[in-house]
Amino acid sequence: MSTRTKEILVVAIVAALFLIFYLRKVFGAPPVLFPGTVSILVVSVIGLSLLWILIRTLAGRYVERRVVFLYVGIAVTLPLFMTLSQKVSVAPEVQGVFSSFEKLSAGSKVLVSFDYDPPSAPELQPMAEACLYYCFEHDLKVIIMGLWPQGPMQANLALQKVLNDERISQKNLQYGVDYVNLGFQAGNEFVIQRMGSEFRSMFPADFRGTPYEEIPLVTNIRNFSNIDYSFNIGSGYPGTREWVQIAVDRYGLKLGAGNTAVQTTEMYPYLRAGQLAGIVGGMSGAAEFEFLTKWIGNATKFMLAQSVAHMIVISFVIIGNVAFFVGRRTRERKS
Amino acid sequence: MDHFALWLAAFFTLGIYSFLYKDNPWYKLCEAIFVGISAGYWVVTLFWDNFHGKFWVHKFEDWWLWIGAALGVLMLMRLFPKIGWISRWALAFIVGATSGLWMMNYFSSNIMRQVQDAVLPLFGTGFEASFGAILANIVVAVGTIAGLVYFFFSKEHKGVFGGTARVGILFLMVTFGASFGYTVMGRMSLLIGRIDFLFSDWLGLIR
Amino acid sequence: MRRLIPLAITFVVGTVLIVSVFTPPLENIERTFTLFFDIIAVFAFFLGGGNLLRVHISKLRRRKQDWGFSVVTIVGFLGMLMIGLFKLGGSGNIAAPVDETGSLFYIIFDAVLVPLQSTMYSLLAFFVASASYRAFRAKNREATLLLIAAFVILLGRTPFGTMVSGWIPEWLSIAQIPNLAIWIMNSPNLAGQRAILIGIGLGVISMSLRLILGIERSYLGDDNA
Amino acid sequence: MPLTCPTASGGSRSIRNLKPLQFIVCALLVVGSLGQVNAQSDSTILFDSAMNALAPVTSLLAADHKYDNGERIDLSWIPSIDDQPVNGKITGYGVYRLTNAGNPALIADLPSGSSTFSDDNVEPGSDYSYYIVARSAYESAVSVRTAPLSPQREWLNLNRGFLFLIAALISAAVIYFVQSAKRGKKLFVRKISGLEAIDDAVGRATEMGRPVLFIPGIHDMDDVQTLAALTILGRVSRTIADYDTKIFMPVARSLVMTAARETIKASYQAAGRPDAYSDDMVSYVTDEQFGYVAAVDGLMVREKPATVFLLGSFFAESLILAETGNSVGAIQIAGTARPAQLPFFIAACDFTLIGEELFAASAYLAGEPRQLGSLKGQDVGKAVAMVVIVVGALAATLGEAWDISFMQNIYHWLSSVFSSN
Repeated sequence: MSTRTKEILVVAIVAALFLIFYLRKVFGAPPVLFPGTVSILVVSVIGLSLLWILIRTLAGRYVERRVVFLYVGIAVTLPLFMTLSQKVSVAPEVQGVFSSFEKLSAGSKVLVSFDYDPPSAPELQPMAEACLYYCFEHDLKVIIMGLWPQGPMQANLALQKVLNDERISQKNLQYGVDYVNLGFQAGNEFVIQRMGSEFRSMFPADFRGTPYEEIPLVTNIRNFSNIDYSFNIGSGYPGTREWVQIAVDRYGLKLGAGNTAVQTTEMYPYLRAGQLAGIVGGMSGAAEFEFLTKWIGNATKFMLAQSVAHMIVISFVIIGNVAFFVGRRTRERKS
Repeated sequence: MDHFALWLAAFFTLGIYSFLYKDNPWYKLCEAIFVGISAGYWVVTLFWDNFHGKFWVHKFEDWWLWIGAALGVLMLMRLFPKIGWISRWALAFIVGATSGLWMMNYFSSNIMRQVQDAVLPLFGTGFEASFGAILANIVVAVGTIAGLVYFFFSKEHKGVFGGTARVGILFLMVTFGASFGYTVMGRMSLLIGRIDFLFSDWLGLIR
Repeated sequence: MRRLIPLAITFVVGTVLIVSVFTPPLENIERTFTLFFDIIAVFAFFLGGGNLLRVHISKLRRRKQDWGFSVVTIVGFLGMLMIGLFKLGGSGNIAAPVDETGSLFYIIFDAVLVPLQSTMYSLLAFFVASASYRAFRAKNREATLLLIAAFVILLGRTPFGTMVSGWIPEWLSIAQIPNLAIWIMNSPNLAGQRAILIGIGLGVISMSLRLILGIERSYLGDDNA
Repeated sequence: MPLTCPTASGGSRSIRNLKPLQFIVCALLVVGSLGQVNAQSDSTILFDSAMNALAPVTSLLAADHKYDNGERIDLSWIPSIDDQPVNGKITGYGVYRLTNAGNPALIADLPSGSSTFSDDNVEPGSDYSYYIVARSAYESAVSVRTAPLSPQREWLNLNRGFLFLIAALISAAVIYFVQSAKRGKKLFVRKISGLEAIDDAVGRATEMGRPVLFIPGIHDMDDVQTLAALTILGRVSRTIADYDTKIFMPVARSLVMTAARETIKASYQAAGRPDAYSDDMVSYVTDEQFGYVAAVDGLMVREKPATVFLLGSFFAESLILAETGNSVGAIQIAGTARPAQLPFFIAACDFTLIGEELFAASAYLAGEPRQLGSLKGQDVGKAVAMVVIVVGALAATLGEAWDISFMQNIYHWLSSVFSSN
């Protein structure tokens, strides 16, 4: 069989599989989950095959980059099907965010700012969902806003998911009474600044166009002094830094932050200085937060994928170095 | 999402990933669509935002905007080979504006600001800094100086000077290695997002 | 003469912008010039878009290899252009922004461009892995440092880093990999970044001066053209 | 109203005519009176806030914002003594303005605790006076009104004096060395390996009969890095014209396309081969970042360039392009001034111009004395930066750790000089 025929065959088989899977979904079949033993088996197979690559490399047969691609793909895909329960040890900064939530009594008002867009969603969306779930479950009132244009849309996606959860849907929460989405407002840190004196000046209406004073939840909210706690989910500018510098430092808002992994280190100084109640950082932080809020969502699911992918990269760095030293030895022997 | 949009998105996603194996017609099709539609998208956006929003709307109250438009027309003169040289005036304007603007911006943000941040007491005020902090301060100071020495163009990298320059390269290498390692995790989560789309939103295989 | 006028324009415009930093009455000129630039860029698009069409039409006419894909590009480009310029398939309100939610322009952006963009972006995950595999090798002293720094940071960001270095006693906690990773980010990394930034600043000053003073004029073409 | 402040109204009325010294005296008075306020308030506050009407703000000062285009007036005041962090009565302040003695208009609402405001909606030539209304839940208290003041336009921003001096020093160094090189002074410039490799890289493409690919980043002409890339293109395309190699240059901006064509054409003319030039060498693809990347990646695997230049402003696409280029076996010479992307080029390319080297490249390649002179001028800038960092860090360390006031002065002076921007 020529390579071309083989390729066409593979594409055809994969396409057929996808079609079957899709029909399966359309007819309402449940998702697939590997049982624990299968998961362990899969991880061991991946590990052993890496070992095999290492041995091949020691023997002087190097892998090409498409093999690396394949491994990255596998490392990210297969863990999504797994149920390996990783031991969750909650970091103190995540606990800090959660403890502040725990201290709130029913009816407290929580401001959640969505300052990110879809590229950061894999890391941040789980935090948003867990936060909303916890608030709704404990009868906290949620006020949503965004300093990024696509933030409030991400909020709506999260709301949709959380509100459809059976634990929440039975509560029959009312828009405008139990939660509200004020939408996006351009102006970066100046929005926060103006909110310090008057929310309404920045959000004359919510994202649906309902005037501020007609929304029961917020009619009595004038500025930050009426907010009991705030959670900022941000991936850059404007984001956590601006919230800390203006809302926390000047107006005394109590703030917790959810950030991407890349951004987290920049925020630690604020945590140490006590300006932040805590930080939920990256996928691992999100997984810990999900564990605390008992909302087992995407971060817990994605966490394993990210760790495995990371380990794959580390393994290939090691294999690459082995390849280099083996290559040098053979070159030296030749000369 | 309805079926069509899901399949469309999946078609594009898999088409782009197929490039990792090798170039193929599927990828070429995705590429052709991507280029055509995105170029159209940008013309439209530029037209409404820049031409309409910044020029046409204000064309009467801000007369000087016509200078910009005139320069734009000069640019179009390239279409006529005889007087094509006149488009260089517009080019000259852009080059002058860019260099004048960025010269001072880079000067204050890259030089003044960085030098200001580098001038720090190594031991803290009244020796209050911890051993770790002192070590860190010294490393930062030495690294900055050595890095700058590496960039010297007009002196040969020999002797003590050359040694310092080599230390500078080492610092730069640590910088690059660290920044690279730092971004790996974020890049992985981008891929996880796409894979999750394929297997969860599209195929419904995972929760 | 053909050469002198452009050089004079560059000189005057550049100088005015530098002076404006120190002269409050001129401080708006930066914004004005940026506006000019945006307007010129729109005109230039006739050249760019025209070129895109020309390239693909000529491929089509000569029936060059893969000319079918050129048809797709042309159709996509012109289609998007029509939809956007005439606001086809929108709410019918001509004053509405072109990308209002629900308009055809927005739907195409959402259904075609967004998946393409994010998939292309996510290719980075694969390339980060293949580049690490190939580049992080202890070939010499510099490459070894690159490797060590990258490796420590990589390990420091996984639970594995805590596991392998957890035995290190508290008084040497700096040597624990997660702490070491943070230290590298905050110290040697900061030094390197700072040296690079200062260098860039000086490089820009020197190049801008060369351009403004007309020492560098390669972009202006030849005298006899 | 138990409190009076000596400068409350008198100071503000004549503020425009104050000489600097008087201004300082006035400011000291204000500060002094603040102390008095506190001293008195300790004993009177309970009485006052419980029994009396709301206290207005005091010491309201309006002053022209220094060194601007006459577009701003700064207000400052001492908050009402009823404005307390705990159990304060003040809910906020309203700032009112009278333009040319017209009717008062509310121009800002400020939260309790504020003590400054900048009005940047004023014009030179008009007179403005202000007063502030302190509000509680039930009542309000009006402050004294400031004397009419019109904002001044200054022609020089003296706040940026040091910025000017240091910029002038470095520019002068560059120009001095350019001039001295022009007069024939020999200048040494060290080797930059990425640039030494250009001739070989282009030669290799010629030998293999494969094209050269030049990517000038994805930004427009309003980014200096793009300009740097084009100046390098000027030299590279000269070599290409001499060797008669094929060059491909897909770009993401129309303006860059125009400028690049101009540049390459000039090189071909200079090489004496104007008819070998064609506009097809440079083509516009799309402005969209990843659409451009998709097209360039495709081009790389199809045309298999022997040499790839990645010079200019790059973002996330840096590694995608560099890895694809590497996979087709091209020699890659990269350079950018975006620190975040440098690691990826270092990892995936054969040669990388790091930051400053990108901007120095065209001068280095030109080899012309005047251009090389400018590089020497840059080094003076580096030397200045190094000296300041060393002296400053020493002075700061000696001053702060051993408490030597002379050193502390040097440290603070240097900090203030370099913060003028």
